Amino acid sequence: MSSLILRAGTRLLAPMMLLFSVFLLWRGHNLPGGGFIGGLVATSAIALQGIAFGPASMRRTLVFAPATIAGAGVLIATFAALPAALAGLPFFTGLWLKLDLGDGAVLPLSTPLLFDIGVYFTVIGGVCALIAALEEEPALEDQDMGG
Amino acid sequence: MLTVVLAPFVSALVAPWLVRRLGRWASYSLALVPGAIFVWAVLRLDSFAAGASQVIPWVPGLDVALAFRLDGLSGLFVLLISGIGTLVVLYAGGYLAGHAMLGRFFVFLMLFMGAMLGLVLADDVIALFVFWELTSLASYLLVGFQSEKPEARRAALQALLITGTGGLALLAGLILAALAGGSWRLSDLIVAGEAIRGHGLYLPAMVLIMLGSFTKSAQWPFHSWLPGAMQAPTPVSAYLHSATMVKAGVYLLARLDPAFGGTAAWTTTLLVIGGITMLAGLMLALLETDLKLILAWTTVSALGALVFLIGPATEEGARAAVAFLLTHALYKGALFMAAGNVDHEAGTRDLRNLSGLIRAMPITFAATAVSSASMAGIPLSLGWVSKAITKAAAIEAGGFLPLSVITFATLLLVAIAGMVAIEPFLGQKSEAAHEAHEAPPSMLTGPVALASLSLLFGLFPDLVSDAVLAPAASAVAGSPLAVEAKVIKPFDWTLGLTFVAFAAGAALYVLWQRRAERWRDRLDPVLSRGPDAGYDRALAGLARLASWQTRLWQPGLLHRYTAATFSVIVLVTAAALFRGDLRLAFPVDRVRLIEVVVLALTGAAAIVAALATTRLLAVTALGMVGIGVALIFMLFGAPDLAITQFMVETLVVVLLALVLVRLPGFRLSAAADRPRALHAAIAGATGLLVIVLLLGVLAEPFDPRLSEWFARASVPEAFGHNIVNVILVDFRAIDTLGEIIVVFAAALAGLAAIAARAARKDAR
Amino acid sequence: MIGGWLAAFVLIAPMVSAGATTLAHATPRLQARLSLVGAFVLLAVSVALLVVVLRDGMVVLQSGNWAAPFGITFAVDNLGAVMTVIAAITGAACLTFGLGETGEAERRAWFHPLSHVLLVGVCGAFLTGDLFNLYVWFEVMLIASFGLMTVGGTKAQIDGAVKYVALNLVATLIFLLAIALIYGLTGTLNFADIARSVPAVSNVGLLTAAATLLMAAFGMKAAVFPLFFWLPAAYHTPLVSVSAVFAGLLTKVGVYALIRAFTLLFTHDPEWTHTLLLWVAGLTMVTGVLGAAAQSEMRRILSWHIISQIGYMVMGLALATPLGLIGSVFYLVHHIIVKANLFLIAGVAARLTGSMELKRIGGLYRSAPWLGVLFFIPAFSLAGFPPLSGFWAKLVLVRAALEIGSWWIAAAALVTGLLTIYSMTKIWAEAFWKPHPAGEAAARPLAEAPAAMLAPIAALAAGTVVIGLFAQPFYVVAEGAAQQLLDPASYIAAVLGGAR
Amino acid sequence: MELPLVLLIGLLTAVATWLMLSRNLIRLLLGFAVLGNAVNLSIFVAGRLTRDAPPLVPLDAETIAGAFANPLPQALVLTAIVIGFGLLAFALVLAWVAYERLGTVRTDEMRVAEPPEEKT
Repeated sequence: MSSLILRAGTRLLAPMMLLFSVFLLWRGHNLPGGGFIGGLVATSAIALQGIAFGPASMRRTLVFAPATIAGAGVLIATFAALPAALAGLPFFTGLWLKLDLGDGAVLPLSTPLLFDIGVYFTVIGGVCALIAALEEEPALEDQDMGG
Repeated sequence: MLTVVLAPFVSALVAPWLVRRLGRWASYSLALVPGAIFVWAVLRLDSFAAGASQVIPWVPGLDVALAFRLDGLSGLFVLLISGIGTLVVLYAGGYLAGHAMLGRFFVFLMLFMGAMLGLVLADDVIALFVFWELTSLASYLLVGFQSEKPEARRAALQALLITGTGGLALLAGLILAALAGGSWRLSDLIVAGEAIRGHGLYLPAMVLIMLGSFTKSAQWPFHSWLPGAMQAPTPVSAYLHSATMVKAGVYLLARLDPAFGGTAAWTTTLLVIGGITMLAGLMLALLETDLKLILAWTTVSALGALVFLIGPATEEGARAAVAFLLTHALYKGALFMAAGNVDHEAGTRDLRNLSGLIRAMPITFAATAVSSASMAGIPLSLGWVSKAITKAAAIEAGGFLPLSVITFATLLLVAIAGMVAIEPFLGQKSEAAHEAHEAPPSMLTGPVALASLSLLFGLFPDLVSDAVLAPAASAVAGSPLAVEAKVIKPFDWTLGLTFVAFAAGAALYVLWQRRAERWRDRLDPVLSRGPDAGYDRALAGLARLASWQTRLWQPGLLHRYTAATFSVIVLVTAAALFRGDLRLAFPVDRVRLIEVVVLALTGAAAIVAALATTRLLAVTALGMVGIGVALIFMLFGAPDLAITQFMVETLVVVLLALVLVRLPGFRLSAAADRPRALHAAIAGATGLLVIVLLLGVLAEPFDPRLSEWFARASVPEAFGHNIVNVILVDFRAIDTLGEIIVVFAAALAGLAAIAARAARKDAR
Repeated sequence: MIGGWLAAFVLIAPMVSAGATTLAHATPRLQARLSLVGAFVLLAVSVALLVVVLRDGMVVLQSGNWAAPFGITFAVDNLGAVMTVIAAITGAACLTFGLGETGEAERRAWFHPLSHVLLVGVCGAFLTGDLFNLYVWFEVMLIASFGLMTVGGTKAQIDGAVKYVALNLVATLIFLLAIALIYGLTGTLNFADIARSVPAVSNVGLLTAAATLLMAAFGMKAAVFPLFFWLPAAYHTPLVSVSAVFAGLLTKVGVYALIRAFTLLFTHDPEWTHTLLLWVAGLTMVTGVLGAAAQSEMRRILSWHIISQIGYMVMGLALATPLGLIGSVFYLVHHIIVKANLFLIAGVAARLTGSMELKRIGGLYRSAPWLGVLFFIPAFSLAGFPPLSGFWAKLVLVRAALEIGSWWIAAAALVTGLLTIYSMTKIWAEAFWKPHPAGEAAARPLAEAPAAMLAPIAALAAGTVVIGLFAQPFYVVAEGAAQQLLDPASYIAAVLGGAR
Repeated sequence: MELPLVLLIGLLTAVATWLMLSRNLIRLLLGFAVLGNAVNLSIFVAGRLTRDAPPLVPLDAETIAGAFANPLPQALVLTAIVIGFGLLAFALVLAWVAYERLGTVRTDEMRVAEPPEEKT
């Protein structure tokens, strides 16, 4: 599983895929993409990393424990639903803050975006948790099978 | 009245504490409760005839109230329950002195007492049922009190199941009666008798209520639990199985007599069942050697007699029933307690080992003798008085047959009275008699008091006839009655008949002492097929049926479960299609080549996946199916879906590879799947059903409201150009929230499962 | 507005608990504390929601401020609010019990977050007014239950989990297929909007087929005859606190969905749907209770009884009279409390005697009399003995059946009650009355069970007694719920009437 | 154009059912994956098919001018795909754990929770 080509390719590909995933996340509201697709792409990148360099490197890339990332993602997504309460609006009402960057360029920050970021992290954390755990667990010896 | 009913319940709660604090004095303090209730009832004797009511709302939504009514019949019962209850509590204090679980015993006993009081006082149909079931429950705990004995556990269960069966029938019957009579108050139903008897629900209600009464009052063929219940400690038998619980069924029949009585169905059923029970009980009593069992069978017989007397729904019957009710409660309570004394002090209650106890236990003997005399109806006892009333009722009911039944019963009762009163006490001292001594005062109070009353009321029947019996008989008959009870009667042929029966009974007793053993042996095979064995057979049959059907539904094989699930769902759904005209659409316009190729390849890949026998091929084929589906999404205007499907499919293949590589040496062989034709049929039918359903949907017009609104609102209101994404993160964001929780939880669940794998080291 | 946010917080509370306990999974004591606090916060919020619903009527939350039927609506009526409270009670009780039961914290680190995810799914299902959203909450609940099935890791658990997972996966896809058909026919997913569109669908057979498919999917979740296989295969295997939550809640979500679907969405062909439900109810009762009679292990007996009791709840729905629905609602409430408690008690009994297998245990009557009291209450309530909660539930249902002359279903209900007595007394006689086969010392006193295990049992038993003795307020709530269920028009008006 | 797709859905359903009736847990899970695809396609078809533009509003417009694919089923299917993936991922892990603990992936050999009754 650790061929030289794979490693070299991964070294090149994985960071690009991660960047691309962020791009997908960002543009998702207007073009195909979004938190899910971005998250899945990022997961593929990290899974690739894991296949090429082993699960330890995968965990290094993630910095935090994957389950923690997923839990944080759920919390972020949940909190995205809350600001509406301050505005006296129902649960999950989208709030938009359009930052004027000058030159007519507008940076739209919004709770739906925050929500999508939560989605992004949950997908990465959740799927990576499973893949990492599967990669790390050694297969048991056959004679032990009776249990 | 609520206080009266609640007092025993409250005292049940504090009973263990009292026992712990007061020791042997606990029974005296507890006896104060029924004692006070007895005094309360005696003070209200005057109002029995008029009746008094109290209504406390309970569940008004269901028209259920804690409605109580004290009239002649319930008053008589309250007197018996509280009076005998007082004596039994005192008696139990002596009988079970020092028992480790005396506290618990009193909990159950007081619980029962409260339930019984509630039962007879209840004027609400549902409240009556509530207390009815509580008596069953308390009796279950009391019969099984000596729970370490398997027989006690069996007897407790048998009593509960049989009375429970009747209880459920009773519930249905009472509801039907209430529906027919248009009220949930017993006092209303009694007045509405005509409406009930004319109602279409009369017969089912009657049958169900009778079923409840018969099981509770141990009528043939539901009587078998009562002798079994002799496993209970004797105070319980003296209380539940003589004077109170078993009379609940009789009480209910008597109570409803004005509403239900008077029809041929009512009279015939009660006469037949009551008559059979009465005679069978007596004959079976003769065959026993256990003192308590003899008494149990005579109780069965007495209950039969009561039902028999209620049957004709005549005034004489009502008089006779209440008179006999009182008589029986007094003598049977005393006899049970006396038998308990014998058991307690001589160490056995088997007649074959008992004789000559009179020296050691003179007071017990005296109480037994008086009570037995009352049982046999010997002059100067209360039994003599009530027998006269009974005979009058029998004559009125139709002359010869009822009269001969009663005379025959008298004959047998005389013989049984001999067995109970003479055999253990007179004659040569047996081994057990040498060891025996008289019971302590606490255990003598009960039998002596009750026996004295049998004698007192026998000599002066006026003491009870007007104050107690007349109001009670009036309540049973539904119209005011007087009760004339006389000690001395003019001599006529029926009186002669009675004396002939006495003589024959005495002769039978003498003969029987020699022959009994042989008859017992001879009849044993017949009797072992009786209702008691029937109960066992029913239970065994239930167990067989249960395990058969459980094996049928739940064989533990997953492929059976899936096959059944798919079959059922397909069949039911297909059947539902025929609820209307089915229209199908077959839209095939302008098919493009690329579409056909993608569809065909996807289908082919699916078939390969189904037939694959190696891991690699299966995984590849599955991946192909997934990619095919992604392409279909792409072809039909769903780029987001296509990308997602493609990415997910990739990750599925990664996961599959990671898992399959860990399953060494296994093949995906389909060869083991034996019933291939059946499975193919189920699979084909499922596929076909889905096709039909979808083509049906396509034949209907589509309502595009939602999609059009999304397209209109997406940019101006939600500031997003990718409508699918706007739906996901804004319009239907909660779906997405749930969905990421699924992903999150799937990861945790997977980690938990992997942890379970590590648990193997220390697993069971 | 307050009501809407309360409804939202019913979801947010367990979600935050799930996230927080995940982040704290490395510090077990903190995790347990967070988990417990979260459970009681949920309880408080759901009670507040119930109070608001009872006071002001239905709470409608148009999430994201998008008008129905375009966004996702949460529509909370009496039934939904009551169920949420009961779910929260069960959750709090079982999580407290779990503190006493779960030991090795590392290995069971995921018990707490998964339990809260389960509550998210259950509460979401009770609150939502959208068919697809209901599917999502079902899946949340399902995946959490998958994980919880395996926490602890005995062989029997893994075996049970395989069957549980496999059959529930089938149910999931059936549900999804039914949604596809209903969406294809009505073009909408909002409950109220579907209810409004159903009469306009001309192809009645197809609509009925879709409804039947939905019934099958919910029926599988509810474990009705003949789709209950997964339940007896699995429910006796996981941790006691887990199987108690499952026993209390999971099947009841299926019943809830059935009630919702066949009072609100599909009342167009009752001759088919409700007749089918009535047969299903009767057969479920009888097969379930016979299954229980064949078992000799405490949790297997109790598992089969879940099935038979589900029959009662479906019976009330099938009768479709006010009294019938009151009975169903009352039964749901009573059953969840009682059944969860019985599983917890079985767990304590097994801990004190060493096994769930009735043949191998006994002696609790002497060694732990108070456990006997605690068992007696829910056991005889389950059997419908007065004056406990189960009696009223049974009484209402039997009366409802007799009032409209459904004799055989009333008979089935009564016979089932009798057989329930039979198996409850079997447990009582074997585990309590019978001396322990390994000698008197083999049955331990109650003091040896941790207080965390006993407190929830006592609380739930007290609840059973209170519902039994003071049934009127509960009856009123159930009556209100039934009235709302039988009045789909006001539900539709409340949701689509533009309430924001 | 729907007919061929509906026929494919039927085929996928039949194949999936066949696989799910197997006694081999892995085949059962393969069946679940295929059935998931079939059901997702069903939702897609039930929202009616179109070869028109994807539901993307041009970046310089307020609404879509012409015909467009129905976005709602797409959102639903996307959700369903991810949920199905989560379930499948767990089920695969479970299959592996089951193999290691019970020594088999054949469901008819998994008889721990519901042991076959001994013939007496």
